[in-house]
Amino acid sequence: MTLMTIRQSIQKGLREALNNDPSVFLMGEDIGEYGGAYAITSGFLEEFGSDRIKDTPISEATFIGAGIGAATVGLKPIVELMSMSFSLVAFDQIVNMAANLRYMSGGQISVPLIIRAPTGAGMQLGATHSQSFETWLSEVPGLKVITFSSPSDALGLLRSAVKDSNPIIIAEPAGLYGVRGDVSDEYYEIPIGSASVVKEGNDVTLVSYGHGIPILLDTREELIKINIDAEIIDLRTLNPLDMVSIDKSIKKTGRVVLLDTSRKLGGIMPEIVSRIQENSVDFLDGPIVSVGSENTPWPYNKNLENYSLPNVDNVIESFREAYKI
Amino acid sequence: MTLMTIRQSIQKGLREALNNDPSVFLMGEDIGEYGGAYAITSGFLEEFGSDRIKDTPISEATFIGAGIGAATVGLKPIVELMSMSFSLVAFDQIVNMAANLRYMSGGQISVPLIIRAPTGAGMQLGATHSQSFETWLSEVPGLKVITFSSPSDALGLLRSAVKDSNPIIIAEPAGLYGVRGDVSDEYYEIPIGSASVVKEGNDVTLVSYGHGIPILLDTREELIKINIDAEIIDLRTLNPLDMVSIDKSIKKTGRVVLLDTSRKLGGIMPEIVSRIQENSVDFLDGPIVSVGSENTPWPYNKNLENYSLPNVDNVIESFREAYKI
Amino acid sequence: MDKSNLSKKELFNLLQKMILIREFEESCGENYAKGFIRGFLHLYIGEEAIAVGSISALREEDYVVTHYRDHGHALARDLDTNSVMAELFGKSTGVSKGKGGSMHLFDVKKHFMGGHAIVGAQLPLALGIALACKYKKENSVVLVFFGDGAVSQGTFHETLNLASLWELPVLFFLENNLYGMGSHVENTRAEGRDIHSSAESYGIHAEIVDGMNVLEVLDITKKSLDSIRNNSRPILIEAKTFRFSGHSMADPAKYRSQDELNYWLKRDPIESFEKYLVDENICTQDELKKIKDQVQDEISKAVEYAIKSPEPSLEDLKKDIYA
Amino acid sequence: MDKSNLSKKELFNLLQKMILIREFEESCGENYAKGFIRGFLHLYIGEEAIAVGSISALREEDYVVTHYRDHGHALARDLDTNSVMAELFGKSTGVSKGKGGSMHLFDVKKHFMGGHAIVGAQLPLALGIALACKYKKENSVVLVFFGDGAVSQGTFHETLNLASLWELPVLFFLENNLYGMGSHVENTRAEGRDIHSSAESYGIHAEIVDGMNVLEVLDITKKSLDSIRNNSRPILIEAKTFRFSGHSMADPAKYRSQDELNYWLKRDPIESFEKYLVDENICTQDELKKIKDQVQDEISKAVEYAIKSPEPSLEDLKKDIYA
Ligand SMILES: Cc1ncc(C[n+]2csc(CCOP(=O)(O)OP(=O)(O)O)c2C)c(N)n1
Ligand SMILES: Cc1ncc(C[n+]2csc(CCOP(=O)(O)OP(=O)(O)O)c2C)c(N)n1
Ligand SMILES: [Mg+2]
Ligand SMILES: [Mg+2]
Repeated sequence: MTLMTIRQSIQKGLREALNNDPSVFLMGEDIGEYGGAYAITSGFLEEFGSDRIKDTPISEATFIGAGIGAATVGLKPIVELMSMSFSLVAFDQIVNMAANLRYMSGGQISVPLIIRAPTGAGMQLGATHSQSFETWLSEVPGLKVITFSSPSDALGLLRSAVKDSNPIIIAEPAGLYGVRGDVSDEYYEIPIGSASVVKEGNDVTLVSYGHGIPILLDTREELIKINIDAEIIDLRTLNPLDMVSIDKSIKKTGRVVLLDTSRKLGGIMPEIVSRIQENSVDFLDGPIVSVGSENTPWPYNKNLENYSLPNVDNVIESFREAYKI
Repeated sequence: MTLMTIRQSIQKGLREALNNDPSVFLMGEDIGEYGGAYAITSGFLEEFGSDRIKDTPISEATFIGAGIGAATVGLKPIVELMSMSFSLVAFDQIVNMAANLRYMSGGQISVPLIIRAPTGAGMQLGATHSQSFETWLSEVPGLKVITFSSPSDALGLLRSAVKDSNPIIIAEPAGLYGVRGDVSDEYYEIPIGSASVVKEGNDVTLVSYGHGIPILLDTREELIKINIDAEIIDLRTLNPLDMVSIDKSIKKTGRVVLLDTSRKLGGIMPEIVSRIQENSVDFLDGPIVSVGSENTPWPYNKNLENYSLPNVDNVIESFREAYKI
Repeated sequence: MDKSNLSKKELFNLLQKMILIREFEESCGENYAKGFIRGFLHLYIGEEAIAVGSISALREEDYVVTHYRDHGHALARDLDTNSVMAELFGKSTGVSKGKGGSMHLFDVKKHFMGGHAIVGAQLPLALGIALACKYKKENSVVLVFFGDGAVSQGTFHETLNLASLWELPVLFFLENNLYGMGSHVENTRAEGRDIHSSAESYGIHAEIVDGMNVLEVLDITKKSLDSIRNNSRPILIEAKTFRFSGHSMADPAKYRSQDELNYWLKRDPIESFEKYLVDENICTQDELKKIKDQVQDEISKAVEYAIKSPEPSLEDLKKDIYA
Repeated sequence: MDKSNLSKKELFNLLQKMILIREFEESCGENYAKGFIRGFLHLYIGEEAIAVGSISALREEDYVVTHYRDHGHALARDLDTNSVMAELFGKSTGVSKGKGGSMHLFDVKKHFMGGHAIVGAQLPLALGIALACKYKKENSVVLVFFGDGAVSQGTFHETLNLASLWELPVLFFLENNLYGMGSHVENTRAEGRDIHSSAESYGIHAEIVDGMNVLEVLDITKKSLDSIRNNSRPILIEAKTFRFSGHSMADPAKYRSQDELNYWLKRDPIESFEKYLVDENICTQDELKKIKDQVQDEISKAVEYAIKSPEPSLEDLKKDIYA
């Protein structure tokens, strides 16, 4: 075991991929000399050279499209977007090209492309810079979308993504790059499409991902004080969703709270509500509780941003109200 | 009353707007000499001149951005996109600019812009040309999204949109342009945000919009044969959703089926499921039934496309299964 | 015209392919009218010399990327005529298993990387393939086709800049047929109908070529490919051409005059090439007729093949989404 | 330098504004360190001559549109110093009520149309405002600022094409400070550091100007505005400049050399203008000091104002979404 930050575990995974597979290369704005806007690729240019660590101009549509093209002929590009918010500029390439090429070609084409991007609000970056478009991308057939809340998961999922032959979006919670945790020194992978039970419990199932997990961990501590033993599920993959893990937990606890730190409206949670409602509603002792950010653009002001973001109190309140506890 | 097609009622609304308000102008690819890809603006160039019927190059990001800019200083641009599928090229302008400008400026800016685009699958246009991105746009605070299934609604909603000071997306069901219906000769408007009860009934609430409405009308006929009297709700506005009308109907019928001709995963319906589940689940005698297209890219082949699209049988089957009827 | 030391066989091949495309497109038109082909259908009639002249100059290891008006490029790249026709009929034997349709033809084995229907979206893809070729130190070139309308898209600018900056082996082939749907290029481009000069502002060498002259297209393409292989720098070729039919089957093309059409019809790339071959005594009328008969036979068989081919099975709907 | 028949008052105004911006930015840096200002903060230090020289040439009815590095443009456009500072502090008295922050400054009454944080996204917006001016037959010009990095975006291409094609009154002002974040323009642009020539490929006349010389900027801007008003054709001005600090507060700017920085520091637009004014006997050291004192006083008051201003109320979160 080695204690490291999520940033370090991503670096470890990227280094590994670059060292093991000559078809892997990195591409993105300022990932070379500058070392990446969030310093993920700091030192990589010196280590791997400019063919494999490719700085790009501010042309997201085209360098993502180029990543797609390179992937169709056997390379494994790992493209960094400075922010998930900027993905919109390249949405046509991601949604119409990366996701559709295999289908439109009758299965001839694979697009083993990874797009990594920091995501999420909470840093006072305002409306244009705080958005979480991974929720939209999670609805696109042909794409897979992964995310994480611990260094160990980050590395294990990245390893699986590198081996996968499909276009994969990695939504990296920007506020968690500094989170520390133990990472096994033995090689392991975490399969895409598998949620994890972060904490076991019997009384209520708390579901979230990314930035939501630290909130749920705190929530669990609070709930213990009122003798509620919460189970926490980290989705880790937004597409395909691991409904099996959720349904299993619900069958045990009979109660469920979904937490999304991105906007409640239009996030991934309504889909999960819809599926729980189809699969396991009979096991529930009350409504499916869903907590998310307010349905507004993201404000710059800290108080307003905090007020929009869900916190422990919001989760507990919604839970108690719904289940009359 | 005048019998006309949806195409004609849109034309009537656009003509009216151009005649009544000098700040209205139309902009889009081939809307002038060519008359529009779906012939909506046929003859408009001759009638209103090239300042008000502005042909554009294939630069969606920029001419939509230009529409936004013109709107911020008091004009009322009505921009035509040839297809909702092409909106992705301009997604940054629509989502980050049109929707956010008012908020980011602390309420100083209004963006009274209309973007009209034909939408939906069913014409064998394949994966890149059959998508329904209005469902994503419906989740963006700052935007309003409307749609329709009759000439009368099309005109009434368009009139409201022209008077509204917000950016509005009109998702025009491409397969319904030829649908005929009576349109009042008296002036009327249909408020944005109001669903309509297309048919009254007591036994089940059928909810859809756009291309789904003709399917529900047929479904209703079939259900009558088994003595089920269905109420049909046409959402007409995807944002803001008229949950009041839905809840009211559910309280009456105790059963609900949601139908979306776009993909079930990630459409507007999961959001509605989630809200019904919060508001009126206690009034339901069974699960919330949701029917939509398959979660695949759109195929060219007709059989496959038809197989993906929901039809009367799918709706009835899902309903009967869920409610054991 | 200058036959550039081509053998009779090579010259015949060029002619045969152009006629194949012409007859194929005419058959498509008929089968669209009959309802066998559906969706959007864009014919290549009038532009045959471009696809044939340029793609004939490629090596097997080179790549072709194109837009939705792609039948000509597909046939010039030797995609199986039967399978292309079957694709348009939506059959499981189609090059894209009936899932792509006219606008989305693919044959990866032949390095034919689509058929792309979002205007301008194919340019970044081509760039990426070229990047891969250079990365893998292959000596392949990517030939990418696009129209005058696509020049207005941001991806044109971004891609040309990157291709030049990164010195990638891309041959940008601009099919300037003067119209993007109903819009004349002079109404969509500030600098009017001559587009090649844009390339120079990216440090990309550009050539202008008569798109109705297959030998000229072949010649300039060959030289350009040589240059790209030697210098690893992109080149842009602008071909002046015209589509003889409407933008798609839905378009009666009322926005252009009969005079303009006539001007171009007189320059029909097939007729003029036939005349040249006959005038130069390379080809007899008999031989011409034989080629046409052969091609017509090939097309009839392709239509028959397409009609007889099975529809995809319904389970195919959910296949080919993930690798 | 050439004072171009400016009155002493006008010259003082230019100087005063440049110093105001400089001091404002330095104060921002301090208040960021103190945690009063958060989010991304991009300083304009070193580039003051551009905002002041160009915006001073505008009329009230003209419009300004800019990017996220927008404090200088805002102050040059006479936005209230207190309200701009309060915005950065996220206060309800800020120009955007604390909702926009540093990157999203707006003052519609002053025709200051933002503050846009997606690189290149402001260009179409500016185009649209210009379209409206022409449509309404107003004689206003839209002055839009963007960086060398933004030139790589597709919107640059699309917007220049349309501005020229539609003959719109846009003055494109390129602040070429040689870097977009850590990327030197020669690593992002095929044709290297001189960008103005791109404009010509759209039929747009371009000017190059020394961005460190406020009088030159003013002069060229005035001439360009006259030309635009008379001919309704866009113009592009490329100013050569340099930002003295990092891209944002997070950037130690290790990608550039001390030598390069020193080269530009020697051309400090404020110092050189002060020297000119003193050398030409237009201004005494005492007068200089007085301006600085006044400005420092204004800035201190602005900081005080910002600190004392109330936070937005929590209900404000849900306001200003719909009109
Ligand atoms: C982004 C986008 N916008 C619009 C369209 C609709 N459309 C398809 S082809 C076309 C015209 C393209 O013209 P050009 O590039 O000149 O090619 P040509 O058809 O003349 O071969 C248009 C507007 C599209 N497919 N994609
Ligand atoms: C679409 C998009 N991509 C990337 C960014 C991140 N980013 C912000 S500023 C910047 C550099 C812009 O450089 P330039 O245009 O030269 O302006 P300067 O900062 O030098 O004034 C980048 C990459 C962004 N805001 N938007
Ligand atoms: Mg064309
Ligand atoms: Mg710069």
